[in-house]
Amino acid sequence: MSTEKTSRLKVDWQSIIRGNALIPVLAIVTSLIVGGILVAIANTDVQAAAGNIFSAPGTFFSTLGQTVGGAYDALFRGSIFNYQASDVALMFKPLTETLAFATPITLTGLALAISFRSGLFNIGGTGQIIFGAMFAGWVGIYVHLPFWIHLPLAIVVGVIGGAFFGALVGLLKATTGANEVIVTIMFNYIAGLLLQYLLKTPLLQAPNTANPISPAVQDTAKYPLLFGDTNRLHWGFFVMLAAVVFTWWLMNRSSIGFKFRAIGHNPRAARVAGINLGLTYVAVMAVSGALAGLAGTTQILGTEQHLTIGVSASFGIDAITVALLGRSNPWGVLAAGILFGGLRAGAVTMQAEQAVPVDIVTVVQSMIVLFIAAPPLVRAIYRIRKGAEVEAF
Amino acid sequence: MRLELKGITKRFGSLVANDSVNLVAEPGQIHCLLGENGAGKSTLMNVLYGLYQADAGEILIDGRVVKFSGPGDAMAAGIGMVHQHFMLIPVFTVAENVILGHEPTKALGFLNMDEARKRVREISDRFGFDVDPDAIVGELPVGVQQRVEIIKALIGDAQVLVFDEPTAVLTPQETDELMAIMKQLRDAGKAIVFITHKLREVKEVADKITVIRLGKVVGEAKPTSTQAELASMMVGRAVDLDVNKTPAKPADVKFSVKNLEVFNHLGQKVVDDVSFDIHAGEILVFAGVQGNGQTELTEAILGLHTRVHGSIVLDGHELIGQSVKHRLDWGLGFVPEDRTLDGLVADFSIAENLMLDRSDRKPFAKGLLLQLKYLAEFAAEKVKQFDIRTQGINQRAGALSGGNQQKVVLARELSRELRILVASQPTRGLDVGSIEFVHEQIVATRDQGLPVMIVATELDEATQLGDRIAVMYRGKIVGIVPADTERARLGQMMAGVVA
Amino acid sequence: MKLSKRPFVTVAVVALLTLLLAAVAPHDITTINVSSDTDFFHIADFPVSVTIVVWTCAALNILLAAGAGSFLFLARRKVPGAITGVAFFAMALSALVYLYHGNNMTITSLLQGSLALSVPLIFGSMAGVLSERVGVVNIAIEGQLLFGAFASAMIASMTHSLWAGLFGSLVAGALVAWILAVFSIKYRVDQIIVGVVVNMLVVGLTNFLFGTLMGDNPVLFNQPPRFDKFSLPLLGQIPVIGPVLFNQTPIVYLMYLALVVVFVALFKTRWGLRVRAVGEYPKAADTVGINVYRTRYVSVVLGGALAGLGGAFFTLGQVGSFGQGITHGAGYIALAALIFGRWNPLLAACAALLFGFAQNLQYGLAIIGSPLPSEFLLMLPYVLTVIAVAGLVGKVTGPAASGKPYVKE
Amino acid sequence: SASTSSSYKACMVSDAGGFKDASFNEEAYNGLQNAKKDLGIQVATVQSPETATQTDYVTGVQSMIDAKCNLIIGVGFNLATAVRDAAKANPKVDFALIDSALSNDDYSALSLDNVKPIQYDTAQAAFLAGYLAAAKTATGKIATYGGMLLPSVTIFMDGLKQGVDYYNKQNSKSVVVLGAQGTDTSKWAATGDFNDQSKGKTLTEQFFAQGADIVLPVAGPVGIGSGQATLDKPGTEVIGVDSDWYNLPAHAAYKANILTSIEKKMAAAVESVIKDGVNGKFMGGDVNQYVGTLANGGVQIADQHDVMYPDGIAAKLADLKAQIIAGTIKVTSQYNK
Ligand SMILES: Nc1ncnc2c1ncn2[C@@H]1O[C@H](COP(=O)(O)OP(=O)(O)OP(=O)(O)O)[C@@H](O)[C@H]1O
Ligand SMILES: Nc1ncnc2c1ncn2[C@@H]1O[C@H](COP(=O)(O)OP(=O)(O)OP(=O)(O)O)[C@@H](O)[C@H]1O
Ligand SMILES: [Mg+2]
Ligand SMILES: [Mg+2]
Repeated sequence: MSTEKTSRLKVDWQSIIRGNALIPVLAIVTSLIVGGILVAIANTDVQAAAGNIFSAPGTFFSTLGQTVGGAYDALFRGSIFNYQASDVALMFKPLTETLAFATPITLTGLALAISFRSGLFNIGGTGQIIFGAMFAGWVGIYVHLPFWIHLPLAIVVGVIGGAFFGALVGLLKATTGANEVIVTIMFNYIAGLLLQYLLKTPLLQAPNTANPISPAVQDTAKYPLLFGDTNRLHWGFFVMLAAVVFTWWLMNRSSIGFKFRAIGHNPRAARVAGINLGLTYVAVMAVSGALAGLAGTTQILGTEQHLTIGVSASFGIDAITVALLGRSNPWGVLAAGILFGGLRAGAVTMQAEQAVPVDIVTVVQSMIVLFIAAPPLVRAIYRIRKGAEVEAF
Repeated sequence: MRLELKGITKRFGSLVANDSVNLVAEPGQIHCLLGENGAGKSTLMNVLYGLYQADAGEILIDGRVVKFSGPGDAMAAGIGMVHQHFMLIPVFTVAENVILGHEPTKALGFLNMDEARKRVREISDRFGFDVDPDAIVGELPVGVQQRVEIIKALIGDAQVLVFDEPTAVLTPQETDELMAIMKQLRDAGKAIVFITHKLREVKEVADKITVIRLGKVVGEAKPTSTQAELASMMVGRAVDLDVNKTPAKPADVKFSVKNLEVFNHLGQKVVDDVSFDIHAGEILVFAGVQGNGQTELTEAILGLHTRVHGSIVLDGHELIGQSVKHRLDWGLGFVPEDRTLDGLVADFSIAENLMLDRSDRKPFAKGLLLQLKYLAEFAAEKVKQFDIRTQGINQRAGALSGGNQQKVVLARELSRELRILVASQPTRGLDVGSIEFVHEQIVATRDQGLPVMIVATELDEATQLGDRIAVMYRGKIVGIVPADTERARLGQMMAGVVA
Repeated sequence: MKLSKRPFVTVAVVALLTLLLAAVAPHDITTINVSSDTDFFHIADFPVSVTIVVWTCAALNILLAAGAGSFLFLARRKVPGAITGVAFFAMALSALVYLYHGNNMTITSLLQGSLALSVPLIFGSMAGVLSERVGVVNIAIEGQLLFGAFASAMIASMTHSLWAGLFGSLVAGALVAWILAVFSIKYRVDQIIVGVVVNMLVVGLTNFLFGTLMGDNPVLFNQPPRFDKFSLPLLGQIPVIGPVLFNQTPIVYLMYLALVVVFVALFKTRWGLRVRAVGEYPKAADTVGINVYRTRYVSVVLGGALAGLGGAFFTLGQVGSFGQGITHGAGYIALAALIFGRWNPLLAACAALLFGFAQNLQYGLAIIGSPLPSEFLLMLPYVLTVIAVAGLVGKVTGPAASGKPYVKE
Repeated sequence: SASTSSSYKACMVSDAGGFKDASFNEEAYNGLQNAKKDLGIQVATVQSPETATQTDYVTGVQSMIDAKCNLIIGVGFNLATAVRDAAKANPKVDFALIDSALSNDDYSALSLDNVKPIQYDTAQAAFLAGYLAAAKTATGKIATYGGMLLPSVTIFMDGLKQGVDYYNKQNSKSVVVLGAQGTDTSKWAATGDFNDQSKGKTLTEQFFAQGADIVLPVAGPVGIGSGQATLDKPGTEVIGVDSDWYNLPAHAAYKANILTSIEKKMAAAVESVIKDGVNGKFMGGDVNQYVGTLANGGVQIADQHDVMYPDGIAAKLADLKAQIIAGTIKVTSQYNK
């Protein structure tokens, strides 16, 4: 009887090892190890200790351990749980920071995921975030309304802004056949420059300053904070969660999403089945742009509050990896978005406390994606025998 | 050169595509390989050609065991293959396609295209192929593309030639020409393996016949066996090779095309002043060599072309100027010529493909919400009704065999409220069993009192299935004649001789 | 035959625009300067009347439109491409003369700058051509350029040898391409994801090394020498063209060479035929015994090496040091040029030149006093690209198998 | 006070360009490093990501508070809001803000006792550089451009123009400034970013082709492109910004062509505010804001190095400087409208 039990346990363990659950974990661990090497290289103490590695190997290894361990301790405390904090609220604050960063990244990731699944390679997240933020920002700054109208209106206008800019790409593709990759790349530059210009005109620029920055969004148009003034996590987080569910519903349960996927997989068959390609292209890009615009609103009405040139951050590009890492599946995108949010949040603490260069996070981030995307490589590194057939994506 | 396959077994996952298959190809002999769709014929040939590695068994050439780790080895050993799906690069010229892999070069790896052209012409002339080495392959009719494939197979001086369903895409004339070429090659001492579903061809050229079913050799047949014998051996049951239908009872004209002109994207007029009527309860078959405007005619009826003049009236309703969606909703049933490209979304499940054209309509959707439960029931019913051989309604459509893919398309189109059925080459590439089924469905549709329009390149199919036959040549209708018109006369009409 | 009206409509629109320009152009003089200091023949600056030029061009374009119309409607023949070309040229000329009215239009420097701005784009687009022609989408051009720029600066700085630096850039670009190749060919990861991620990786790595290594010791790691320009005998003395094309650094001469070699290799050699076959229909190539994987690796990595050279142009060719994010999106523009140029190295180079010209023209206008805020001028190249892609190019299809991993059973 | 200074922690958050930008951020960073060396204090830094948002600045500053810094220095106007909010929430921590004053959400002036704004009236030094360049140019044309046309950028260009105008008036000459024509700063010349040095070079070459022989690039590392351009065209010169380029390795290749540099002595100001902090003498608030001028030495033009100046110009520049300090010559900028 007991043998039966152990063998069952063994089987479970085997399936965990061979299965796919372990791959992301190992991918992250491997990337952190490589990141650790870079951390060590960059650290002057380690460099000094390395000089004496033969005379004092112990010192070298303890310095190494302290440096790398310290860095990742800081990453953990900066992104998940700060056990050194003085009270419980502060302990959980890093997690809220992570989720705050994850909000726009995930939303943009969803936007791109929808377009990828519909066969359109939208690289225009940056421009669409900017449009969403500009539109929502303008309403948030200049229109005076009570909270319960003002915030929804600003959000809706932002979403419309993003949708408009996205739909424009779809329209160009539908009418002229213009390649959406080129058009979205160019539109990113154009949107950035347009914002830069508007931030110098009275339309957006704050009075009394010569800098390219807008007035603050009024309180009535802000996403309310979730945990009081000291935390930046706001209601946009729940909007994001709702968007995840919406995207899942749209793509898997609605007839619109069905058409989107149909043109993504086989536009010719879709056309024969009576689906209007041009219209669907416009619709895909509009929905995609709308979600990126929503990301823009969580920026401007949530964390940013002032419109500046940098409002879109690197989310437009990060979102490409997030969308693909999440296999364009809404839940996967959410997971990837939180991962990226965590790395971005933790990076600051690593830098502030351990003088770890911020760019290491970029390196770790990209390696995680590469490893997760190539399970056979991870298996090869750890000499895991191949289990269930895994689809490369 | 004598080629022997011994005990070849090939598995795809749990599926055994070939199960200890033995086969011999003798020089100076045409060996026909018969079998249903998915029987494992192509798989066996791919093992022979080094594209797949067998899980068990060996290949012998003139009694010596050989190992092919890739097609390069097979070619070097003197094996040439004409693949079921063309292995041609559409944007390359004929000469470029033919020399690919063993290119004649000048110094520094520069291509010697003169030499390449010369080689193409040599073979082309030897067998009377009439192929221009500088033509772009993608712009050639499929029949000519087929010849390019053959030249490719011959260029390495191959002694064993494998033809995997070469006639599936050919017109009757082209088929006859190909048969002649195969005989010529046999007489030149080559060993030929010929795969086809068309029993008439088997009987015409075969020296030896092997039948496989579900991956196993079920036996050999003599060239003298009747078509019915061969068919039942293939399918494992008796098959009715003739189309069973009662005489048509044509009623009122339900579908009427007047002075239709269609221009393609290059601005060429591909359908030229075409007018015809179809009555309710009648099958009108469009015969003719492929590329004479039939495809474009059906596409224009569906609404895929933008530059169309004239009138298409279905049940009193003008279709010109309407969207595809509108026409489908009005009751146009459409089976496209190329089911993998136009008929199905390969990555969608069978169920999803069954609602492709009605995903936003009741009962498949309520508002925007898809009714997946209903879809599941609907799909299960259609799978049963149309005898779609599948592991389940959620299987990828792309994983189905060709016959079953065609059944999915038919099931989808026939389960709508129809006013007409338009089907382009509905049995192309299908085995006899599937053909029988598809024909039954088409006749049943007619017998419900619908007009039916079929495009067929097989004369047999045209005469058996049609109540009347329209022949197209260079975009025009040469004539519309009764179905019992002589083959010879139809053949003349297809060559443009006005009735 | 029904003829396409597109060329006629295009020419008619161009003619209208030219007429519009003529109507608003002031009575002024534009001084055209075609000489530079290195010229062998010195051609004096010559003033032209804006009015005369714009009205001549307008008249010419109206004639051309009429010509195109008569081809289409009277002769019922296809409108020759030359008509469209000349019409565009005339419009561009009148636009230039108009924009520069009252100023000196220094053609040579305008073109020189355009070329300089295009060089990395051209290298990048060649990398894209080699990669996509063999069936691997190359979003990683940016990373290849950036790493090439970084490695060339660092290696040239440490060895004090320009050629060592150049070689380093070659290896660096190839290395980045190799990562792209391994992940997309061997591990069959989505090629676009690898491209984007590889770019991220290179940005992270170079920023990291720039902040630590180079930043801490710039003298050792980031003070490479810089290539001097030298004029090719005879060729360099041709007016206008000479100083623009043939008074350049060796990297630019390498680019000319690479362009010719890539073009010829791709379309005239056995290797090129196989590369294109693999990019169009890998299975067909496989069935004639071509090693699909090896062909893909080689072509992608070679392309990467070329992009690396393009990166070296930033550092060893232009500014003599590496800076954080120095390529600033050039890889993405190169990608656009490649699509614009329909996966043909020469056409892609033309597209890159057009982009470089738009960018440099924008600088030229800012210098003589722009009528527009700088942001709108800076938009010019991007807007022009969208117009060109939407209006002129339309739907283009790349190599059929591009982006699809090949699975051998 | 050795024991107190070793427990004193001074911290710095950069703007997007990063601490190794051979320009603005690097100059401030050097001040922090000097303070560490000279005073034995602890330091910590956060380099904002290249694509920084307001959120990144806020988290950057917050992480410094979490790291228990005594003094936090924000580099650049982009950090103004982050510093303001952090200062309000943490009255016990001292802040310094470079290149910007504080303001409320409606941009009315704000003064906080624990924030010391450090600003520079760079126009004054740029005026001198403009005068010098106007005197030096052989072609009668000087050029200038920005990376982006931000106020902290255009103030250099504007000062240069005023110096040239003054020269023209004094000597009835007509030296022109290319790239900054008219009063609408938004129409001046810009490369569009602070990264692509190659663009700086190309733009400069066009300026030279239009006849300019001296160029002032206000574009961070992009200015290196201008310096390199002077190497290809004999007789051309470049004017450095932020620090004396002559002494920076990044500009070594063309140091013989550096006419002068418009210096913003941020390193000194940073070190001095840290020193005050260590000694318990930190004074925040608007009244104690520091505006670097010619008078207090916060801005200046670099000493003459390799380039020959026209006769008597050194004396003239000294005279002009005295006049600006005395107020007899008025250089306008946002600091004295
Ligand atoms: N690469 C593959 N992976 C998995 N299964 C495969 C693969 N290739 C073929 N099969 C399966 O193996 C079986 C035999 O296929 P094969 O192509 O040999 O049939 P065939 O006899 O040539 O049929 P047809 O007449 O339709 O061409 C089919 O069930 C098919 O689905
Ligand atoms: N058209 C359909 N008919 C029947 N079942 C379906 C259909 N579409 C999805 N399902 C089933 O619904 C369940 C939920 O699908 P789910 O939301 O997981 O799709 P998904 O995995 O996100 O989609 P995809 O794989 O396309 O990304 C699955 O078990 C799936 O098989
Ligand atoms: Mg699924
Ligand atoms: Mg087959």
